[in-house]
Amino acid sequence: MSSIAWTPFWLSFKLAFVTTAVLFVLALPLAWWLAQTRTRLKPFLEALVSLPIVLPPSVLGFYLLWAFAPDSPLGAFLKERLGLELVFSFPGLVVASVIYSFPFMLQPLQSGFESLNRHMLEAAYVAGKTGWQTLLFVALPNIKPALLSALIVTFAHTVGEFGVVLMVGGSIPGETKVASVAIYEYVEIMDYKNAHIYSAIMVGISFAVLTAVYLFNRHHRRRLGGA
Amino acid sequence: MSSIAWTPFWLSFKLAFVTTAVLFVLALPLAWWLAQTRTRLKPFLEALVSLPIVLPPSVLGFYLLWAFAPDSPLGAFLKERLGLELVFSFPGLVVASVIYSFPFMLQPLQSGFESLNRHMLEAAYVAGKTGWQTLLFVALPNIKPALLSALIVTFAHTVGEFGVVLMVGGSIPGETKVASVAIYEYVEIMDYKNAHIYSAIMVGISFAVLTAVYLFNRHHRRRLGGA
Amino acid sequence: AANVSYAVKDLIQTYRQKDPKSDIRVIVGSSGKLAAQIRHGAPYDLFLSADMGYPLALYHDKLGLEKPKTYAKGVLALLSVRHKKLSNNLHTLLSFAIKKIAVANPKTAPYGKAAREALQNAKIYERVKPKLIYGESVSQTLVYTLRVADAGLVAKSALFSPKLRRFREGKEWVEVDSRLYSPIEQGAVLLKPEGKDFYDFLFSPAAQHIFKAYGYRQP
Amino acid sequence: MELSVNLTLSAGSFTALTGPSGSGKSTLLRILAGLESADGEIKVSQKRWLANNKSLPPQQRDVGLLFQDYALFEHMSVRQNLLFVQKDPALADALLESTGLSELANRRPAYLSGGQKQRVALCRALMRRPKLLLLDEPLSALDPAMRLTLQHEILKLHREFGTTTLMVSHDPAEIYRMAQRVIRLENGKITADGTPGDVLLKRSGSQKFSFEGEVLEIQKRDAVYVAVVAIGQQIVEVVTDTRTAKNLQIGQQVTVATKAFAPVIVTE
Amino acid sequence: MELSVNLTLSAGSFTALTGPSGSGKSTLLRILAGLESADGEIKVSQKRWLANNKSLPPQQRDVGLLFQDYALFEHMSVRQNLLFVQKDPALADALLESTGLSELANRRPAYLSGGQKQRVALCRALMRRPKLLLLDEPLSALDPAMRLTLQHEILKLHREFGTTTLMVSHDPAEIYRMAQRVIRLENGKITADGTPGDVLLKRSGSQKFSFEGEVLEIQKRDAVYVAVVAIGQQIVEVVTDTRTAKNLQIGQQVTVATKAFAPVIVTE
Ligand SMILES: Nc1ncnc2c1ncn2[C@@H]1O[C@H](COP(=O)(O)OP(=O)(O)OP(=O)(O)O)[C@@H](O)[C@H]1O
Ligand SMILES: Nc1ncnc2c1ncn2[C@@H]1O[C@H](COP(=O)(O)OP(=O)(O)OP(=O)(O)O)[C@@H](O)[C@H]1O
Ligand SMILES: [Mg+2]
Ligand SMILES: [Mg+2]
Repeated sequence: MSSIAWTPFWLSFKLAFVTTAVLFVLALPLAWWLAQTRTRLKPFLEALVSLPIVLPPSVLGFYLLWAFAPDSPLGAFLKERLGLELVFSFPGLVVASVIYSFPFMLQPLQSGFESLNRHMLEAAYVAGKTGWQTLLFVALPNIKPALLSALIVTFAHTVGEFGVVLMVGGSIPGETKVASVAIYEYVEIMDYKNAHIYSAIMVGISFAVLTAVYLFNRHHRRRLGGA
Repeated sequence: MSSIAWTPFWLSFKLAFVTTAVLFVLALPLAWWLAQTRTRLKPFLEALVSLPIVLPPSVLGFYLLWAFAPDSPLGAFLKERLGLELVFSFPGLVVASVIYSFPFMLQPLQSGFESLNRHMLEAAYVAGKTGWQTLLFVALPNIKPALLSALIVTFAHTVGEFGVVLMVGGSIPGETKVASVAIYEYVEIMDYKNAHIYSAIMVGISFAVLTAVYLFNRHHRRRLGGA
Repeated sequence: AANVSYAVKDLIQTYRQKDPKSDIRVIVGSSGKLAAQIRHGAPYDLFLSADMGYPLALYHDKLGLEKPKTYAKGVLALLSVRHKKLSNNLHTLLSFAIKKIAVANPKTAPYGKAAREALQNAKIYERVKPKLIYGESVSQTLVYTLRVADAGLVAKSALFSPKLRRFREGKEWVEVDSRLYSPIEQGAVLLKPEGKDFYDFLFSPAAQHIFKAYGYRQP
Repeated sequence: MELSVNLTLSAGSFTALTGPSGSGKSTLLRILAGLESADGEIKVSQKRWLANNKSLPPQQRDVGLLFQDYALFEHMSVRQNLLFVQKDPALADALLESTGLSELANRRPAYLSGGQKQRVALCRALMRRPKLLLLDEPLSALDPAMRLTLQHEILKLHREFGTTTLMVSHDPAEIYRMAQRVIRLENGKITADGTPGDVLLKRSGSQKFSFEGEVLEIQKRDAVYVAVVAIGQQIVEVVTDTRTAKNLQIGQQVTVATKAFAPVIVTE
Repeated sequence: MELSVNLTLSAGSFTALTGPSGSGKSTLLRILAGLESADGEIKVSQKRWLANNKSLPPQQRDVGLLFQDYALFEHMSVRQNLLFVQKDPALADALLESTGLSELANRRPAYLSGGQKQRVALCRALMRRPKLLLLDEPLSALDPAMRLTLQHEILKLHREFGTTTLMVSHDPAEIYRMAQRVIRLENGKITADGTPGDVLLKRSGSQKFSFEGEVLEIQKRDAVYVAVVAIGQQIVEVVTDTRTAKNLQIGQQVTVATKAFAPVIVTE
């Protein structure tokens, strides 16, 4: 057995962390808006934002690859205007993961916002707070269970995902070869011993991270004397 | 182009439907219990139930195959005692999907239950209702946004998943070859035209199903004069 | 192609002795996925496929620098870890004791196509068809063969991987009669000039010796 | 704060619970309903509801509880809220009728006014014809007329169901009217326990007819001064002489009395 | 039901809003705060808050609103609830002090009693020193003593801040004590509008000192009968002759009056 390469794990958790952070920033305003809007288009929009997960990950990855490729209009635009190359690069993984995991972040936040006590939000408006202030300082802290669930599912799912990531990222060591891809490859070449070791490490770290988050949350809730 | 085979779609939606139903029944009591328990083990349990999604699907599938194989203790037990064979069969797909999608059903339900008004539940207890009655007739109808999100994410995710399904099911036409596997194969053999067609159908049907659910929900909410 | 990944390890070691400064990275994956990536600008120098189809398609799309060449010929093997009375005769597969037979997916994997052809030419395809279960790749087919199927038609090269070396020819596995299927020509196509050295090395006697040791036939 | 209460309620009695905000009234009710854990013992007609840390679950206690914050079932209509407690449409309709909610029977709680919600909560607490009825400020959000009507209604049902009732209220007249017994809770301890007469009635020496009141206003009318005094929820005018008027201040607590003759009751 | 109101409040005035449950009081307050859409016009010191379906958002209206159901920020401590509205620790502490909440400043709303929550909501509504203060039954969950204290407190701050106040209340004495003007809303329409004296005071003909009351109890003591009568929140005993006593029934509405002589005020 060769010694364990830690880079894939580092990459996995970096990817999961960045994806979760980016998704949070993107999904938050949309979830807030969807929870409050009265537009007739709402059911269609809601269905639309759930779609990224009905395609098999590698097929979605295939379409993303196609869209991001330097010879596609989008890819060309990104490359020329922003200097961004999204295929076979870490930023590309982030973008792909963000697209794929979007519903996992959006849905819990939206349903959390939808079940908030409306008078509490109104109290913030009456106190002169803008929509943004109300969102950040009143709505968000009051949907903590939903927020936690959104963050954790997104994080865990990004750690585990490999279909999209493998397609768009191409398993480049140190750049896009995340742990899930590494494990997949060990299974593919039937190096089961390493597959077991890497899987165990992956599950172990994830368990530790998740437990830490839940413990912190519990502790924090206690300290504040919350419900 | 050959004419379109509809069986994979039928299988996909059957699988998604059965998985969602089974998961709902399994996750509901656990979510309810987790939302209310005061055990110190809670953070560990919560982390534990999130784990099925941190392993790459095909790797999870690999381990499930291992566990379900007829010569493994579990597989032997299932076969001899219950006459169940879980590899290369539709029931096996269901079991695999259930394990993999568990957190997607559990998390929203749990966070929904956690943010319920406790006095409302107490009112049901005082009215003589058992925990089950309270769960079904008071708690559940009052977390409708979370419930909807749980059902939809689970359903959509099962439609799209193929890593676990491919490993455990083995792509047997009419039995375990679901649409996501079919699309994956078209991409593999570079039959992009069919891949596009099947993807479009998949996305189309899913969009229709999801929109219908959201529209029904909206309509239903209106009719009841709900919030 | 995933099936060459075992041999590739040895190939690189040998190549390194020749050129110690070289830094070769291997990316394993199904041919279809890799081909799609190459089409969209994957930074790969060299593509080793399990058949000629993918390399040729890439070459026709002006992605290859030269016409693809066959670096090795794959061999189909019949493996059974439970049912140990095998003969070169595929008719063993008709035995009642064999309930499930793992093969690679004929649509996506060259070894699957070869397996089907062999069964057809042995005139037993229609009879064993209900027993067939399809793996999506070499390794998945092997996993099926090892765990849940009673027999499997797999890539011989995989049986030389560390994990499977313990299985012996004639005992757990036999070669399938090569006349029953058309040759599995595994093609390589050069994508970038940087891969030229290693590409040439593939066809050197040293490399061919390694391929042979992994059960491949000379092109 | 520690809640420490030793209390026996006789079966079928109507007891009022009063006391300052935060003194533990709601908590006491919640303990009786089995919603809050406590040390000690609760015994109801020979049956132990609480003893040695063993607590009978709320489901088996046969209580009706009106929560101070109503806690209505949000997804059910008003009528469904009642029927969920007990499938007794006749009783539900009768209760809705007598609380003036018949027209709102199909509305959901989110679309009700505060007082309407409170009335629904009252009806719901009564649906089970409970052995023990616990009402936490059941009428506080209602106008005086509705309040009076419902006081009668509650008393009627209390008798009809033969229930033992414990009601939190801040209104002395309401307590006098309804309860046979008042308990005042302060800082978790009982500081007064007796008939409403004993606990609430102010007997000011020999004066037969006198009230505590507060001066709201002093007006000069022609030659005399008129003091407007608030006595409970009533406002009265009292003619007063200049010297007294000069000494009065707005907001001052005063006693209004008739000295020489007894007051009379005039029925309409 | 249609809410149709035409109303001018003068700057700095204190107006009470009363009327039966469900008559539209809370809705009117919510419209004024900009939380409910409405047709028509609202003009506040030359500024249009509502006109031609254009509505100034609540944020820009400078109002303080005490919600009937409190609507506290659940994740913040009592003190944070106040400071979130306005970073003014001095005012927050003063308000908490005068409402008796200082000790609870670091608790979260879920751990407060009903009356404590109501007081927090009151403090929060005052934090912005608003131009328009809207109080929806601000004292309904409080005991009489606390109620009285806070009535004074509210009045004091009303003057100090120079705010225009509109308060929903069901308590006539409270209204008289606090408001210069009362508006009675019934079924969405104004049915009475005037000074508390005009709207609430009962002047019964020539009788100088008379109350509406309800007979609670008739006791025989020695040779006389004593009627216990509830007058508002006060309970009094009236000695009565046998003939009158025989005709009285429990629950009967009666007028209690002194015929011959005027009542006098006795200050302690
Ligand atoms: N969930 C809780 N956890 C901890 N303390 C609480 C909780 N609820 C109430 N308290 C505190 O316990 C004390 C008693 O509260 P309780 O609700 O019984 O008062 P109350 O007499 O009903 O008052 P009110 O008339 O204001 O409703 C109060 O000081 C309150 O702050
Ligand atoms: N969100 C709502 N949607 C529709 N109707 C409502 C809504 N809220 C209240 N109503 C109805 O509007 C009418 C006026 O309600 P409002 O809350 O203004 O009454 P209120 O005068 O404040 O009564 P209360 O004294 O009981 O609080 C009531 O009949 C009520 O049922
Ligand atoms: Mg209380
Ligand atoms: Mg109201």
